[in-house]
Amino acid sequence: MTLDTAWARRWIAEAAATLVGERDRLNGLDRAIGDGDHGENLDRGFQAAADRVSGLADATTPAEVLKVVASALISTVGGAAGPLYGTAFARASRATAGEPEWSAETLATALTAAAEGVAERGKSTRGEKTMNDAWGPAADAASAASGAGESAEKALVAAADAARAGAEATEPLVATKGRASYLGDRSAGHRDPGAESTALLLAAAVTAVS
Amino acid sequence: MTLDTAWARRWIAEAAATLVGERDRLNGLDRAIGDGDHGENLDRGFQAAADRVSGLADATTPAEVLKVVASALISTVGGAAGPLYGTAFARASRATAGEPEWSAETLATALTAAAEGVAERGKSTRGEKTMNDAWGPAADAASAASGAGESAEKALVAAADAARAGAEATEPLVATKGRASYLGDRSAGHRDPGAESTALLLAAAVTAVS
Amino acid sequence: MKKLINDPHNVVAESIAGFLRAESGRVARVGDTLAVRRVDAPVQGKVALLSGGGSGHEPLHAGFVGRGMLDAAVPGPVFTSPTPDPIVAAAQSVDSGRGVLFIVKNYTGDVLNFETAAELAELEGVTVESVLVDDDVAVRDSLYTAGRRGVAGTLLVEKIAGAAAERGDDLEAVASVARTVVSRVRSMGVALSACTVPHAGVPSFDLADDEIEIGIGIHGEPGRARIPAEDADHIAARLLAPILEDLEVAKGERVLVLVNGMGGTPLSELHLLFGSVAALLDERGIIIDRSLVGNYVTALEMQGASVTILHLDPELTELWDAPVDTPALVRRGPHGE
Amino acid sequence: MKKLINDPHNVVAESIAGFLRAESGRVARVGDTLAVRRVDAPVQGKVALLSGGGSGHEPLHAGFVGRGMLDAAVPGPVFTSPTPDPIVAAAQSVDSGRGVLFIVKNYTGDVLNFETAAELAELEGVTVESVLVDDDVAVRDSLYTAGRRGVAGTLLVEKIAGAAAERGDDLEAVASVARTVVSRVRSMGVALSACTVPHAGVPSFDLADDEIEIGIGIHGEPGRARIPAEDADHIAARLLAPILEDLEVAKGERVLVLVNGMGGTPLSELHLLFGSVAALLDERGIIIDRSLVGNYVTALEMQGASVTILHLDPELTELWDAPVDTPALVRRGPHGE
Ligand SMILES: Nc1ncnc2c1ncn2[C@@H]1O[C@H](COP(=O)(O)OP(=O)(O)O)[C@@H](O)[C@H]1O
Ligand SMILES: Nc1ncnc2c1ncn2[C@@H]1O[C@H](COP(=O)(O)OP(=O)(O)O)[C@@H](O)[C@H]1O
Ligand SMILES: [Mg+2]
Ligand SMILES: [Mg+2]
Ligand SMILES: [Mg+2]
Ligand SMILES: [Mg+2]
Repeated sequence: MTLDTAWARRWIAEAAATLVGERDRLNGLDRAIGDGDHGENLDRGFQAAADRVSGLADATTPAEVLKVVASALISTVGGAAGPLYGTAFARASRATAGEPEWSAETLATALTAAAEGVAERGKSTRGEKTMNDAWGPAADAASAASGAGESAEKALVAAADAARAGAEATEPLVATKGRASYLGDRSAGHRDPGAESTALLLAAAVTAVS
Repeated sequence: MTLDTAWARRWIAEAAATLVGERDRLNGLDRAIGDGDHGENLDRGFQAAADRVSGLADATTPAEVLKVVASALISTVGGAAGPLYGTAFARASRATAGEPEWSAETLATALTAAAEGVAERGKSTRGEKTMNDAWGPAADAASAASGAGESAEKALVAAADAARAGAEATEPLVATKGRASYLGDRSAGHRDPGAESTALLLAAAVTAVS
Repeated sequence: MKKLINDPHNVVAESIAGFLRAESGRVARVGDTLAVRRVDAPVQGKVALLSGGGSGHEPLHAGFVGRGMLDAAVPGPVFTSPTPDPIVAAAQSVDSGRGVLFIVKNYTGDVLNFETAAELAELEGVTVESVLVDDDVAVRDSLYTAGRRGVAGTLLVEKIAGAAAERGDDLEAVASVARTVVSRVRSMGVALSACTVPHAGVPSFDLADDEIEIGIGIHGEPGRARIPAEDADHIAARLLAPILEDLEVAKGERVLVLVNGMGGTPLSELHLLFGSVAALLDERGIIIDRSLVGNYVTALEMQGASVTILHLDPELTELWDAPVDTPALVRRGPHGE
Repeated sequence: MKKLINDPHNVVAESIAGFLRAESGRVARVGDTLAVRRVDAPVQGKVALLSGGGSGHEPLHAGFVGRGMLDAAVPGPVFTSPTPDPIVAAAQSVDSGRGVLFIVKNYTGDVLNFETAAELAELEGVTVESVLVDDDVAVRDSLYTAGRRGVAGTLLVEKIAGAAAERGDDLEAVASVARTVVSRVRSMGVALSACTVPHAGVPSFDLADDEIEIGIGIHGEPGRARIPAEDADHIAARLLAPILEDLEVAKGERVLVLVNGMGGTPLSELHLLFGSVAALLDERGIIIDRSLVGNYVTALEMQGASVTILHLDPELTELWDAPVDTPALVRRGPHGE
C-alpha cells in the first residue's frame, strides 16, 4: 500500500471513526485539566471533514484532501483545537501540493510543516504540555526515518509511535499554554488531550495504510 | 400547686425551653408537608415571649402574662402560626381577665376561647389536619374534667393528654387547610406540625405546675 | 449545604443590607425594620403599592420597588410571612394620603399577617385595600385546600397595578386593575432540584437523579406529582395544559408569557423552555404579544421554572408597556423600542 | 444531570431560538447562523461592537446586544469558541462602514478564531479592531500561562465601550476606551459547586460538601486552590485581596463594584456578598461609586460568584451611566435617577 489520495481519504474516514469511540475519553482528559469538550469538538470536526472528503469527487493528491479537511476543521471545531488542527492540515497540504503519492521525505515535509504551523499559530513550543508534544516528535521521527532511507509506510509508523510516546510523556509536565496552564502545578499528572488526539489521528493514518 | 400567675410565668419559660429542643423535630414535620420552618418560627416566638414575660414586673393574673405572650408571638413568629397562636393566647387572656388563680372552669373557658379563636381566625375546623385538632380536643377535655368536678391541675393534665392524642390522630388525615393542603392526598401519613406544637405547649403547661 | 452566607440565622438581614447599599439610588430602609421603600416615598398624589412575604423569592418583592411598580416591600424570614409590625411601618412610610394597596400572595400566613397589619394601619389613619394573588393552577380550589397559591403571576400584578398607580388612578381603581390581572393570570411550575433553607441546612425534599417534581410552589414544598425526568418540550406541555384549561384563551387572542426561573436554573434553559412554550401556543393559534424570561420569582437556589400566562386586553398591555425603573425590572418604554 | 433541555447536542440552537423569539423587539438572527444582532443594525454612523465566545455564560454576550452596548454577539457551542465563519457574517451584518470592534475574552480558542475572523472580515472590506479582555487575577501572567482569562469584567468593557460608540467615537477611540477599561478592571471568582456541560452529562469537577474552589474561571474549569468552605465575609476577603494587590486603588479613590453570580446562586446571596465586599472596601477607604449585582457572566448552573473592581475615572463613570437598552441590562439614565 502507498500514501496516495485513496489513503488520505481512508485516513480521514478512519480518524472520524476513531473519534466517535474516543470522544468520551478525550472529553474526560480535557475535563481533568481543561473544560471537557475536546472529544466533542474533534468528533464534530472530523465527522464534518469526513463528510466533505467523501463528497470530494475529483481529488488527485493527498494535498487536495487535506485542504478540504483543514477548512472543515476551521469552520466546525471552534475552541483552541479548531484553528490549530486547521493550521496543521493546511500547512501539510500546502507543503505537499502536487504530490500524488507521498514518499517518506514528503511525509516528513508534511509533518514538519504541520508541527511548525501549530507552534507558530499557538505561539507555543514543545514541553508546554500541548499538542506540540505529539506533532514535534512525530515530525522528527518521520524525518529520521526518511533520512535513514525507510519506506513511507515505515516512516508513518515511526511518526505515529513517536506521537503516542510524546502524548504519554505530557503526563508529568506542568502546562504553560492553553487552558491547562490556568491550573499551574495542578496540571501535572494528567495527559494533554490535544497531544492524545494527535496521537490518535496519526494512528488512524497508519491503520488507513493497510 | 395552683394555676396562678407564677405558674403562667413558668409555663412560658418551660415552653421556650421545650421548643429549643424540639425545634428541629418540628421543622422536620413541617418539611414533610409544609415548608420546614414551624420549629424555627415557634422557637423564635417563644424565646421572645419568655423574654418579655420575665421582664414583666407587675403581672397579677395569668391573663396579663398571656396577653404579653400573644403580642410577642404576633410580632415575632410570622407565618401562619404567628397570628393563630397570637389569637389563641389573646382570646385565652381576654376570657380570663381578672382571675388571679384559675379553676378547672377557668381553664376550660381559656382553652375553649383559644380553640374558637384559632378556628375563627384560620377559617378552619377540626379534621382539617391543623392545630385545631389539638386545641379542640384539649378544650373539650378541660370542659369535661371541669364538669366532672376535677381540680384545675387534673383538668390541665386531661387537656394536655387530649391535645397529644389529637396531634397523633392527625397522621392519617388529608389536609384541607394550611400549606399541607397543597399536597392533597400526599399529606396523609404525616403528623401536623401545628397540632404537635400545641400538644408540646400544653405539656409544658403541665410540667410548669409542679 | 454550601451558601454564600455568614450566620444562617442572619441571612435576610445581611442580604437586605447589601441590597440597600447596592441600590441606594433607588431604595431606602423603613425605620429600623427590614422593609424597603422607594427612596422618594411617599410620592405625592400617588396611591402606594406595598407587597411582601417570606424571603427567598428574590428579586421578588424588594427588587420591584421603584417608579412604576412597588412603593414598599416587606420581607419576612426565609419562606415565612413577615409579622404585622413592619408591614404597618412600611405602609405608614409610603402613604401619601391616597391610600395603600396591599398585594398579598395567597398563603395562610401572609393572609393572616397582612390582614392584621391592614387593621392596625387603618387605626393609624392609613386607608388600605388588599388584593390576593392566587395564580398557581397546581393547587386545587379552596373547597379542598387553603386556596390556590400566589406565585410568579404576582410580578405581573405588581407591574401592572404599579403602572395604574403611576398614572394617577385612585385606590379603588388601582385595586380593580390588580384584581383584573389576578383574574386573568395563571401559572404552573416544575422543580428539577429542591432548595435548602439556610437555617434548616437540609434540602426541603429529596428528588432522585431521574425525577422531577411537577406543580411545585415557591417555598420548597413538594408539588402535585413526582414523575420521571422529561425533556423541555414535554415539560412545557405539562405546565401549559392545566393553565389553558383554567384560563380559556381562545385562538387569535393575545397573551403575555412569563417563563420564570426558580433561582438555580440558567437563563439559557429558560429561553429554551420559552421556545417550547411558544411552539405550543403557536399550535393553538394563541398570539404571544408580550414576553418576559428570567429568574424573577424564585425559591432560593432551586432548579426549575414556572410558566405564567396572562390573558391580555388593551388596557393591561398598555400598563405593562409603561416605563418602570426598579432594581430588577427596568423598561424604557413600549415593547420593541 | 437534570436540565430544562431537549437534545443535549442542540441546546445552544434551541436556546438562541427561544431568546430571539422572546426578545424579537430588540434582536434578530444573522443569516442562518446562531449569531445575534441588533434589530436595527447596521446603525448608520456608529462604530459596531461585536463579541462572542463559547455559550454557557448567558446573559453574556447575546443578552447585551442592543442600544448602548453590543451590535452583535456570536455564540459558540457550550464553553467552546465559535468558528470564524459566523463571526465574519455577524461583522458584515453590523458594519455601517465605520468599522467593527471585536471584544475578545483572552482564551486561546477565542483569540485564534477571532484572529482568523478578523483577517477574513478585512478581506470582505470590514475594518476590524480587536481588544482582549483579561481581568481574571486568579491566573498567573503569560510567562507561565496562556495569560489571564477574560471573565466578568467583559460586561463592563462591553457597556462602557458601547456607550463610547453610541456617542459617535470612531473605531480607534472606541477601542482605546475599551483598552482603558481592560487596564483598570480586575476580577476573581469562587465556586461552591461545579457545572455540567449538557453533552458531557457529568459535572466538570467534583467538590466535596465542605469544599469550595477559589479562583475559578467561567468554563467549569477547576480554580487556583480548593479550600474548606468558608463564610461570605471570608470569601469576600479572599477574592478582594488579589484584586487590590494587582489594581492599586488608593484610599479615597472611586470604584465600580460588580458582584456577579455564576448562574446557580440566588440574588439574595449575591447581595449579601456585596455587603461583605463593601465593608472591606470601607475599611480601606475606597469609595464605591457605582455597583451592579446579579447573574451576568455565568457558567451554566454553577453556584458561586465573582467580584470585579473597576477603577473609575470621570469619563468611565459618565460612559457607565449612559443609557443602555438590552435584554439583560437596561439603564434609563444616570445612576440614582
Ligand atoms: N497555544 C497552544 N499551542 C498548541 N496547542 C494548544 C495551545 N493551546 C491549546 N492547545 C491544545 O488544544 C487542546 C485543547 O483543545 P480544545 O479542548 O478543543 O479547546 P479549548 O481549550 O478551547 O476547549 C489542548 O489539549 C492543547 O493540546
Ligand atoms: N387555616 C388554618 N387553621 C388552623 N391552623 C392552621 C391553618 N393553617 C395553618 N395552620 C397551622 O399552622 C401550622 C404551620 O405553621 P408554620 O409552619 O409556622 O407556618 P407556615 O405554614 O406559614 O410556614 C400548620 O401545621 C397548621 O397546624
Ligand atoms: Mg477544551
Ligand atoms: Mg411552615
Ligand atoms: Mg413558612
Ligand atoms: Mg472549550
